[in-house]
Amino acid sequence: MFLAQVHVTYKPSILDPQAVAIKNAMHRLNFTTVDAVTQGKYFELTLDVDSAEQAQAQAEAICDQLLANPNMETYRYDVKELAQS
Amino acid sequence: MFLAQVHVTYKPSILDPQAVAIKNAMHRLNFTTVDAVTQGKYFELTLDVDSAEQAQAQAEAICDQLLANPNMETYRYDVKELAQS
Amino acid sequence: MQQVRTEPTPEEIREQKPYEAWGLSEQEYDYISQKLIGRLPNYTETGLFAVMWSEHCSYKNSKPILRKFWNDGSRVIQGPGEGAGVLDIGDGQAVVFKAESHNHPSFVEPFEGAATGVGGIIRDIFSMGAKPIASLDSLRFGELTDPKNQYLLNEIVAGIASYGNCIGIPTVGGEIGFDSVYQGNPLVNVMCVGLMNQADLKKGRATGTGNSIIYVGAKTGRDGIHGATFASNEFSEEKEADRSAVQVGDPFMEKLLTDACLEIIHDHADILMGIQDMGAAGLVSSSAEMAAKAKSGVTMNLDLIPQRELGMSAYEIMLSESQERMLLCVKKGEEQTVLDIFARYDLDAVVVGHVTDDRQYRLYQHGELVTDVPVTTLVDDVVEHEQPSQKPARLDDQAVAETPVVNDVTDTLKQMLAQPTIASKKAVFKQYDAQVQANTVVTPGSDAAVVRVRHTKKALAMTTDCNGRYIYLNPFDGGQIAVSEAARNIVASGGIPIGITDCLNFGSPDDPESYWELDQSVQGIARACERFDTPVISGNVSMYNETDGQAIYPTPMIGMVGLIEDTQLITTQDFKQAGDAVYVIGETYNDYAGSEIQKLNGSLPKGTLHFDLDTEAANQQLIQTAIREGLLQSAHDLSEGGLGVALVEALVEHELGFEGQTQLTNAQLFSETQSRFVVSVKSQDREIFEQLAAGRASYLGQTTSTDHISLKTADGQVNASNRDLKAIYGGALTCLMK
Amino acid sequence: MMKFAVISFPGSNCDEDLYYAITDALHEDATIVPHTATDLAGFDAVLIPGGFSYGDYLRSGAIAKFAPVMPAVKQFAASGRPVLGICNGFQILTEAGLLPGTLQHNRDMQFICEPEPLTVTNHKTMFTSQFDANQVITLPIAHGEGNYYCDEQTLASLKANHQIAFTYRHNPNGSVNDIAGITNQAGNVLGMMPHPERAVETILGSQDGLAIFESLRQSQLRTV
Ligand SMILES: Nc1ncnc2c1ncn2[C@@H]1O[C@H](COP(=O)(O)OP(=O)(O)O)[C@@H](O)[C@H]1O
Ligand SMILES: [Mg+2]
Repeated sequence: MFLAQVHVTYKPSILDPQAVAIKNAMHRLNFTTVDAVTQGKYFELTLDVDSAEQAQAQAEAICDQLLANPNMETYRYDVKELAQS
Repeated sequence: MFLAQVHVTYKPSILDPQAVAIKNAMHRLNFTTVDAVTQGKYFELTLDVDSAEQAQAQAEAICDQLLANPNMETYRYDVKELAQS
Repeated sequence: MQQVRTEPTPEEIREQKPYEAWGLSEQEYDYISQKLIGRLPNYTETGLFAVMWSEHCSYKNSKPILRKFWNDGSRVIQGPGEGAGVLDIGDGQAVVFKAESHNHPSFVEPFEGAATGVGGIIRDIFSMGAKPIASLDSLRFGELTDPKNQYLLNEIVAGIASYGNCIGIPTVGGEIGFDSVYQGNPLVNVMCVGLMNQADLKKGRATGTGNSIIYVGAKTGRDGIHGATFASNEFSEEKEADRSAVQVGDPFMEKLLTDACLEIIHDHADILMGIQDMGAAGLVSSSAEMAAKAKSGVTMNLDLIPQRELGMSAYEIMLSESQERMLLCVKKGEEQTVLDIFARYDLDAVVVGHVTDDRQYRLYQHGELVTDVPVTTLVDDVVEHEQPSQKPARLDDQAVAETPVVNDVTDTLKQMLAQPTIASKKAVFKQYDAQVQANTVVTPGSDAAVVRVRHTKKALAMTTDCNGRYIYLNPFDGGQIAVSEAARNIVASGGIPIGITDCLNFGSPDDPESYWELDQSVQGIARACERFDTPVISGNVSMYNETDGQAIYPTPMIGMVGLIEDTQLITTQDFKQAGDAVYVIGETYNDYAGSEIQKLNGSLPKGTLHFDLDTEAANQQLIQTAIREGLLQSAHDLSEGGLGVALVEALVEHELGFEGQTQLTNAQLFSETQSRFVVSVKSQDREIFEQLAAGRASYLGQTTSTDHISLKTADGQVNASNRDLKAIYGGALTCLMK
Repeated sequence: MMKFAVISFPGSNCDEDLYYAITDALHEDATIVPHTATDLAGFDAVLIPGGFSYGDYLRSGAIAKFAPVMPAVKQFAASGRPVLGICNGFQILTEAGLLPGTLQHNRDMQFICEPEPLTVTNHKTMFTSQFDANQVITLPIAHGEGNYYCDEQTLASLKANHQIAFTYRHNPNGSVNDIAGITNQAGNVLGMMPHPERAVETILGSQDGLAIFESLRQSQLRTV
């Protein structure tokens, strides 16, 4: 079993209304030290494969096809083996 | 400047219909090796504070008050100093 | 089979009394063990009794009072007792509706609490065989000056929107009020309306020995365990930490469930013996009630129940309030037909048990019999409590409310329009998809919402109403007024009121004064319902609306449906064009008790209410006749804020002005005398209208094509620009929500 | 009779509304086609309805683009026949790559349901021929993610090719260039956030939407 930890975030060029709203809310709550906010999605996928290479390949394909929208998002992922239970 | 990287995820006992739907979609796409999916939110906060301790304290307070819903979510964060630019 | 966790033995339960924390009294426990089952119940059984005997499931405190409701009437196909009530609307069709409260969950977790409230009431509607066609939401909050209340309002509205919009049922109306008594105990009442062919009517029955019990929908998790008893207990700040009741709604799953269940109901009525949603107290209440109503027994194997978490005990599985689940009773041998349909919708459905003929309720888990009690002991044998009842001292001598001093009437009008209870609720309802299904003729913003019945001439009008300030002053008259105001909204929209549902939001029944208020308002509601021929066909009781011993105003929300026989009769509240004559129907007196102007002046509700059901009926009759004769360009009932506010509400929709004069004083523009309307009539129809009105209408003035609103009173003059008033009325709530 | 396919995904909720707009108001033939269909032969136009396909979980339209029916929709579009995506249908078409750009959360992060005045920016498409140049019409909107985004290059080409069909008069959601609806380069695929199917009868407040379906019918008459 492998665990893929995936982060999907907006490309820097994209204005993300949700991040803007969150930053405004922080300032309203007097967290004025917050200079910038980006937000994205985080996924953990448990993959039933035999090798780290296979896990990498699966994660890459899943991100490409489903988890990220290439028009506006980028992704990164880390793969690690899970201890047998 | 410090960077706080925040992950907010559902508590294990909470039903996450989105994650269920995403997992089903993966299976339909023939990514049948996917055994489990969890999803959450990921934030990067740039904090204009002087020390790692302050950054920690800010991140903690922001998570508590705004980013996570204590009824259903837990959070974790890492703080690191940003290189001067 | 070994039990993973060691549960207390029956003897330990008797000694340690854990059931008391679940809301079951020692007396009830003793009665159950000694009189009903003749032995000590085990842990699972004790849990089932606690939840089934809670007020939320059994109505043990409120039943003696609820019997005073009137639910006859020629249209009633199904009265209270099933998922929802059903009324005949002709052509073999029926309207189905019910309201439900989700007050406590929405306070703990506002977004999900409100969302799952919407989801729950929808299941009640489609489980009867009806397609849900509209929902309405009635909300109460503490004052918006407190950021906590802004947060609750924003989250609750977003939760309602997210569920209703996603599932594709238009949210067409509702109401929102603000008062400090709801601080710490907001009210979230949701009403759903469905439409069906009478032939499709289904009930929650587990009939026919050997027939199968099928579970479908979301997997069962530990969420919401003791939600029902939780709703039956008072709230205290310390207990805020107790959050086991949080459930997450999945409107996507519910949409699939709705469509799949309706398909089975339409196409396979012959093999579907009964269907019921899993609401409060989930699996136990749905299965036990289905068996009780059919006078049969039921046996289920809990190992077959789809479970989301590992190691759930029988107690947890049975009491879970996971959302989006239904229970069906299907003819033996025909299960596959039903399972195949659910599979096509990607829904998990499982045969989990069967109907028996011995009226026992039996549950097996890991090969052991974990529950074995007569069905009746869970459902029918609950001991009712007629609570002591006492008139509150505050009502002993009520003086007439003082007449407010209004020097600058224009200024006072502007202040009134900016009150959040009065201001336009557009900031809220524009977040709701009000038009999906493409049948909404009158969207939120007029008196009642109107949804046409496609392929017929008919339409349905619907509204929710209640003024807790009035009920607080006089629950009997206040109850009559709540029904009358709802009826006024229906009538002003061109409809005939045909029935109501209700959510009775009250304080603790253990408090004799609260109990008296409940009793009185139910009697007031019943009296008015009988007069308007609007039977009470469904409803919901929410007691224990108290925070740290402080009760809300008694707030029996009335949800009313009206039938519009021809869409041509549909009428809205806004004045249509310049040059129309404007009349007020009904007399205006000095009625300031419980009024908004009294509140504006910083006073708690004070004084005596005046209400006359005959006048109400006569004025409504006049509106109905005038609409049928085609005489009214618009009709709007007068409610909070009186004539001054109603006049502005009729003007702001279009760019119109007004020029008029009245004998009333400045203060009387804000009097809340009941049974009144403001209507507009084309100038050529004035004479015939005045004849028809026979003294019930007084001429107020006429609409103009300017932006200027001018109304001379006995002691002053309203002088304002429509644009300004519109900005105040339209913008106030948006400002307060930020 | 002209035959319209209305594609129904799990979670679509305007499929019936579209069906009735075609059958009751336009008086043409419509069929609700399930997401599992793989063949759209025999249809003259494909309509992709609003709603929340697959709950709109992950991103709106992100899961629907993989539905079994989508290859047939792509083929249908490639053959030059008309495909109209409304609201969630628009989101699905962008996710599926049949239209450029993306629909983001509304600027104010709230769902908005209200009648919205629009300008018909291009009245020479097969969807808009019954309108006048720059005609102002009113259609209801009802969406939480209708904020159209594309990069500058894409915007420039949308403009150059006259692919912008409708623009908002008072931009409600933050869309780039006030865009409410666009076509593909070939002009046979239209995606729009406003709901024409909710504006096909006077009793529902407006008939402006009917002209879009009427335009489709006219274009069909011309091609036979
Ligand atoms: N929570 C809400 N949801 C939807 N519509 C609402 C809500 N609150 C108010 N409205 C709408 O705003 C209009 C005015 O409401 P209200 O002042 O309560 O009317 P009335 O006094 O005539 O009963 C109505 O059309 C009502 O349906
Ligand atoms: Mg009204």
